[in-house]
Amino acid sequence: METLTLLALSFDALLNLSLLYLAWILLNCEDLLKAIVLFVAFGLLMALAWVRLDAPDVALAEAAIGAGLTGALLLTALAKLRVIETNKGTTQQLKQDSENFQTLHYMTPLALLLVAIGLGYVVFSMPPISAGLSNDVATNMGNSGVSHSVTAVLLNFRGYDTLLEMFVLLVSLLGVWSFGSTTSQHETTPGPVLDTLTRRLVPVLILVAAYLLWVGAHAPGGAFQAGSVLAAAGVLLLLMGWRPGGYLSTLPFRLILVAGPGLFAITAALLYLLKGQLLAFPVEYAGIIIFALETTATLSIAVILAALFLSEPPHSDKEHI
Amino acid sequence: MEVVFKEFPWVAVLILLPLLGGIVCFLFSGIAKFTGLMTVFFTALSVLGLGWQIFDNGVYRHAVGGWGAPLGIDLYADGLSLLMLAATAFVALGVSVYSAGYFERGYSTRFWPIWLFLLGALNALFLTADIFNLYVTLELMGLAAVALAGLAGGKNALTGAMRYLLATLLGSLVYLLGVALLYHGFGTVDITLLAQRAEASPVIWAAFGLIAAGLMLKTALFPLHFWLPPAHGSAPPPVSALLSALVVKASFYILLRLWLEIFGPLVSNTDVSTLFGLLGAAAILWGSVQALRQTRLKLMIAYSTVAQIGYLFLAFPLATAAGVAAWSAAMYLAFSHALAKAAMFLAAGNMLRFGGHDRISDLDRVVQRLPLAAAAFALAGMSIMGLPPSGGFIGKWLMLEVAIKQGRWEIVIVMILGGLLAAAYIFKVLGHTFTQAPSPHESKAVPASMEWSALLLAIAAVLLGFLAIPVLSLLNIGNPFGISEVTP
Amino acid sequence: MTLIDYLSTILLIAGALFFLAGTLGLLRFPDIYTRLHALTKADNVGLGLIVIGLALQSESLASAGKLILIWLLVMFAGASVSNLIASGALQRGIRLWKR
Amino acid sequence: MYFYALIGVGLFSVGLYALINYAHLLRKILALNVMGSGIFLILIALAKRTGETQPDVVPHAMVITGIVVAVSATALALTLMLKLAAETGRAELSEKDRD
Repeated sequence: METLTLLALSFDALLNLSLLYLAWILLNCEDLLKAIVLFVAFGLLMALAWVRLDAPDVALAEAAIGAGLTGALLLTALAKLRVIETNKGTTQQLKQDSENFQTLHYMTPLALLLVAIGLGYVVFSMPPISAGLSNDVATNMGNSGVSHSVTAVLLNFRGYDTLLEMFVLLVSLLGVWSFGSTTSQHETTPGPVLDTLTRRLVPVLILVAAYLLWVGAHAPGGAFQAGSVLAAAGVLLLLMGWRPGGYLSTLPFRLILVAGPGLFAITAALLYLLKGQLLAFPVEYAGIIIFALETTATLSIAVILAALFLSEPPHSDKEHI
Repeated sequence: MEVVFKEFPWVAVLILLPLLGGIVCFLFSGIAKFTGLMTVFFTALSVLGLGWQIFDNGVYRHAVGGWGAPLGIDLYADGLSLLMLAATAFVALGVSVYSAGYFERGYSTRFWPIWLFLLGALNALFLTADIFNLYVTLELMGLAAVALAGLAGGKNALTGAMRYLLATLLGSLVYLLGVALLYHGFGTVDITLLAQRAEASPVIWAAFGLIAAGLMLKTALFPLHFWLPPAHGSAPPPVSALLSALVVKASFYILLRLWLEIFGPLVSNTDVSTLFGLLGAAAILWGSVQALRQTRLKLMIAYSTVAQIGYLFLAFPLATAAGVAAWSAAMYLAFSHALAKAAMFLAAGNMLRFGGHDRISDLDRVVQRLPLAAAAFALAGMSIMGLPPSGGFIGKWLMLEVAIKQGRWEIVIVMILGGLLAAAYIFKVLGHTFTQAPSPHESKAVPASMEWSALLLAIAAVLLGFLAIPVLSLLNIGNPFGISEVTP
Repeated sequence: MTLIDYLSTILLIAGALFFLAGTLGLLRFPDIYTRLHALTKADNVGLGLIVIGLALQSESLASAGKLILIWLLVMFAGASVSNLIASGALQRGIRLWKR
Repeated sequence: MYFYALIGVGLFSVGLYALINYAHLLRKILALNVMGSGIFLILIALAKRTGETQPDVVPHAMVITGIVVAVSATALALTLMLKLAAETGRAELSEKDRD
């Protein structure tokens, strides 16, 4: 037993140091492509850290969104940036931000070191045992409609946060669209390997997303994880060169985009009218309401994330002018 | 009938109506403008309803989902929230009517959904009693604000929006770290429970430092104001009005709320208040001098915002001895600044639309050719300078009174200097509106809705000066400033 | 320890050795193609051995099936991505290493 | 578990340093993401202090919310960066760009 604890401890120590080391290297290395690749590796190690900290839901979310989708977003952005730079004939090297604190050049690391030491002290000053809200969660689980505690917090106890968070996603997509197209669309024909990969993998991804959504009620998983896996299927299709084109501006597509946040907000309003309380799910129907909310949320999250990856605005302007 | 009004879920309407309205605008872009205007109108009416409700019944508390703090999220409305909601409603009405005329077709379909989501985020922010929920509303507000700031495109607007995005994201992250420390220190994210459980400790100090730093960055308090002038100066005028009038005030509101409820009583507050006061004074002087030096009208107004934010922070040192009076004065100023600054940006937008530029020295007889915009600018300027009988005058007068009573002459001097500098930069603009430019310019017609919305907001800012007693009594519902009162 | 425990220990250790060898290869081999070659050994064989070792320990057939599924998916994705990387490298004109 | 929280503090500081120090916007966006990860690590590591095997799950839900907010912000920031680069040719902010 003793050796096992020692093994676990040294594993934690190694993981911790690798995280910090990777973060340092990725932020300070010369090559941006390398930085992004290291960031994805960093995200995967973070997912490992979440597992070590008994947070499997967060690990799933991190692996799918934090490392996967963010990585894909960063890589395509870098590729587009390279195209822009080639067209404009500009090159960039690792450069200090001359505008920020030029005079404080040596002071900045020092000040940050002091901040870090102070924060570290504060972390250590926390009481060694604190139940947080775990007892409140445990007592109220029976009335939450689900048996998995993270889902209960996300969709029921603090469902209002999740309602607003869906709108954050939607606003970022509207923002991305309102800035307009970033590059000229260039169609790529996928090679046979990517083609096969996509054909085989997309159905599997859809299946995995459905599983994650369903399992969220009683085990790690849920709308955000399922939505991002489904979004990954969309990203693969987009990488294949599939372009939704006109679909993006059609009403059915827009309805899917807003279904998650919209249904959440309408549910909140209806429950207020019926029960006099925002988002107060009747205990006997809580499970089914949460499942309905999660299903629409999964679809919306998936489509929003994939659309963020595409980042091309729909051609709605042509349609209305 | 009266029962219906008193029991009606105004709070739910205030949060959900703009969010759902935004969705409708997004789905049916053909009716976006109409839906947007209706949504804003009914949201404003709901503020009236909520005001009636809490005037009769006292503070409003609602446990979302029926769980109640600490497990669930509580909504909370008192006089302070009501004042911020009212300012939001007034500015929202004015800016929406203006925007209906301002944005062309293509921009209009993009503007309305994002703006309504921003309105929903603001209302949700003023109504929550949960510091993590505040983080989510802050992010919703911040991303929507950035999207609007970059709406017009072009190098300056994009640079301003990018700078703004980096500042607002950094501010939210630092705030979130403070929230994380508070949660783990005291086991709750509910403001009222935190106030009961918190005690002076390293956790409180660190959390206060982080939350204050994050929110100061978002409020653009000197010297963390660097992002504000480019963002507010280069956004489309109605967006600048929203950003300057409401968005920076929202983060100030959070800072004030948390200071009053949690940190003020714990953090040995004379040093911190003095620091806030010093930064506020520096903001007033620096912002005003910079405003005076600007050659572009919108940048001048943006720097004026930096200065006017300084006044709000002057209340910190004054409040240690006279909490209610100092905070009432500051909030009165915040309210009248919201109206006046929105009016000023809209008037500047009219001049920009009219002449195709906003060079101050080139305003070319705006007073004759665009009298309503010039009048709006002058009336709003009255309130910014603090001339009687405007709302700005009442706010400054109340604050001066407190400062004189306490013998804080340095604050009195800074306030008077700030007023003089404001007079200088506003009269500089007004002077140029009378003079003729060397070569006459092409001019473009400005729709009446844009002219009148700017003017009505400016008139409201002046009329606010006559409403001191009812506004102050509404503000003190629920005694939001009571806790920081030091009993002798 | 039962026979099954011994068996899975051996499999796990063997799998870890393959990962070690693969990592060494990734770090020490001279060009991108040979590095890919080393990496796939770790992915396919190493992970396979570990998955079988763990599957022997699993409580139910379903969880053993999930483990096998992970292995299959990793092999499938690994093979495709290695191919993409290699063909990308060829397109960019990166030459094969010759002694 | 304090070690994980300390690493969280470290990530936050390293990210803040890079955010201030480097001019390239892509690096600033990476830095903000690293800072966010640091904060999430603090939130989750300290949630293990329940004294039981089951950690406090409320911070887990908060972090999932945070991760989604982070990806939204990243997407918006990247698009803004590309638009800016298309206008100015450089993915940087500089004082001289303003007129």
